[in-house]
Amino acid sequence: MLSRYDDFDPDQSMDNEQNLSYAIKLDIFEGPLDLLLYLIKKNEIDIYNIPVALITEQYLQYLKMIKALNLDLAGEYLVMASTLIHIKSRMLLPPPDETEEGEEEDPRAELVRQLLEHKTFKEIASELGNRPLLERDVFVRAASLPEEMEQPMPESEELIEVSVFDLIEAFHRVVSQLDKKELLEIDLEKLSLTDIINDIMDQLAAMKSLTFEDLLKEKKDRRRIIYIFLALLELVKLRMIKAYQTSVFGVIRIFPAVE
Amino acid sequence: MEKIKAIIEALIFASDTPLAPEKIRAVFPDVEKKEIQEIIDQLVSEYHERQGGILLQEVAGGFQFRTNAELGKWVKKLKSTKPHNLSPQAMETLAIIAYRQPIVKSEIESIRGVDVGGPLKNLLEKKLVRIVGRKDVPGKPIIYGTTKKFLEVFNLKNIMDLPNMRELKELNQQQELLMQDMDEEKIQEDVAE
Amino acid sequence: MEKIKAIIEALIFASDTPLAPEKIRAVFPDVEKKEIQEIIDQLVSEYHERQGGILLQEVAGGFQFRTNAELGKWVKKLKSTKPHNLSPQAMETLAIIAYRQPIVKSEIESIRGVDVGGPLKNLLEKKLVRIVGRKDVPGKPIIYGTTKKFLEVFNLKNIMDLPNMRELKELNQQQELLMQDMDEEKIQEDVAE
Repeated sequence: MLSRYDDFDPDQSMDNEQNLSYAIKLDIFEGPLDLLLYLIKKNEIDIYNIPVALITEQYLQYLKMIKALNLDLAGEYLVMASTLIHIKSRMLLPPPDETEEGEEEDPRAELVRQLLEHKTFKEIASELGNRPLLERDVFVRAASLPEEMEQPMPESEELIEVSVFDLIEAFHRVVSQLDKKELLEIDLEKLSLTDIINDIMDQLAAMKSLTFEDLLKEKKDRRRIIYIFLALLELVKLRMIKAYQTSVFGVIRIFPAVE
Repeated sequence: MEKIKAIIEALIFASDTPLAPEKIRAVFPDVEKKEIQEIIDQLVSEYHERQGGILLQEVAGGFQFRTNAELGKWVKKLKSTKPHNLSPQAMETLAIIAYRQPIVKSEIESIRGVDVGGPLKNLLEKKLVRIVGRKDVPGKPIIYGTTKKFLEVFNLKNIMDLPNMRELKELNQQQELLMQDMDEEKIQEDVAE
Repeated sequence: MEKIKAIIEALIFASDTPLAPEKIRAVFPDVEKKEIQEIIDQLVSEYHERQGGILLQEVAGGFQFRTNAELGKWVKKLKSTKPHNLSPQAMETLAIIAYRQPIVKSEIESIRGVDVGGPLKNLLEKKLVRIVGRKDVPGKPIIYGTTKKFLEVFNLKNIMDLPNMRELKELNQQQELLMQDMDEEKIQEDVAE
């Protein structure tokens, strides 16, 4: 029987304990704002005029109790505790110098704002949950249509609904299965070359043969000349085209490698 | 006319998702948009007056036949499906996203006062919430919003159809006014002392 | 009685298979079998007399709502205006072609590790991919590239608009971080539930 506990990992047991306490805590309150709202309700306090000293005291008592029960306390509760103490101390300060310009905001204002917002959303959430929910209160047609209805009309052009993110995701899937060293190196240059390669192949398909000058046309900027030249080199390397020159310094004429 | 009505009824019935009037128009390019809407409205009220088990409802920007919500418990008896059960945490997180979208995680957390990673993942998995983009601030936090499925599940025509959307806005204004009041009171107290 | 009729209508509508009267009885053990059959018959004739787009029909030992068969061609027309998604295989093949074009089939296959004849044909039919030429090596393999329609469908100005490898990596890392965060939180939540 004992042997079952031989490989018992004490660290792990502590983890479990912590997670368990986390669970209990969540069951009681969903965070410090929830706890504060509970205290406000319990004491029948006006949320716009919170007696900070009283609430802080009760809040800290609660934290003590949670600790006494040996429950793990999420950091947010401690942050709220220090906020409360800070507000309390500010409330105790003498009023600001009367000659001082500008309004001094009530130290509680920000907290009240937060509490009201939280309270509002709690109410909205419960209202949202009371709506007629699909698969709980309302149901849609679940049966599939007879097969002949599902077949679309053949002659119509198919629409495709995809985004570039779908494409990237797909590419990720592929790449993630490859070795690191095999990672496809794609950069802007390669891609812009692709455009020009496609363009050249299109023209070749139409014209059967082309000269370098044909390709340059009127757009004779340096960048384009270099790119077209690189594209031609790539095409020759890929064995997609053949290039012929009638004489040294003569016209370079290119043909598709395969008709 | 009666024929078109029957066809539109069939189209809405056959569609797997709520059918937008524009999609119906794609089938009838010759029929006016207004006429299609009128026919749909007729169908909606016919089913409503009939008080049967099926209703034609506007959901997520389209029209769909759905069972009458009052009969839900009976249908559930037959289907024994798992409804979209959301924990209170997930529901509150969803409510915040729905009403405040587009919104980043830290903003949700400042309202809820706790970490929302768990519920957020849950909502993403259920496809009720989606990543809308990234905010152009340091850290490029992810921006969240609700999905079409959210509208379908919660029986909403569109986001403005959310209950109390207007009330909530008013409440926010009231809060701001109150805050001002509080400030003023404080000053008066100060003066009185 | 009217209530039971509405419930039965809702049950038949929401069922994913033709609903047998015995199954309906399982929901209403107190109602006579005969009465249930009568109500179903009533519904059938109501829908029949209405001459609308939906009919209640007896199919395969049960009852099911179906579109009026006479309107079938309209339903088909709707279905064909519905946008289609690409299968994951087609999408992966397309992604490889987009990033690595000009490319021959065997190269795609060496990356994907499977035959891509099917998806490739699909992509050619959809005019997302085209034959750019043939390679001058034994077998004269066909070289593939993307089309103008590809750019249109993916809303790209040109091929350079595709995110490059560095951006892809960054995106991936961020996603992984996000997932890690979420996983950790998920564990806690799971325990909490």
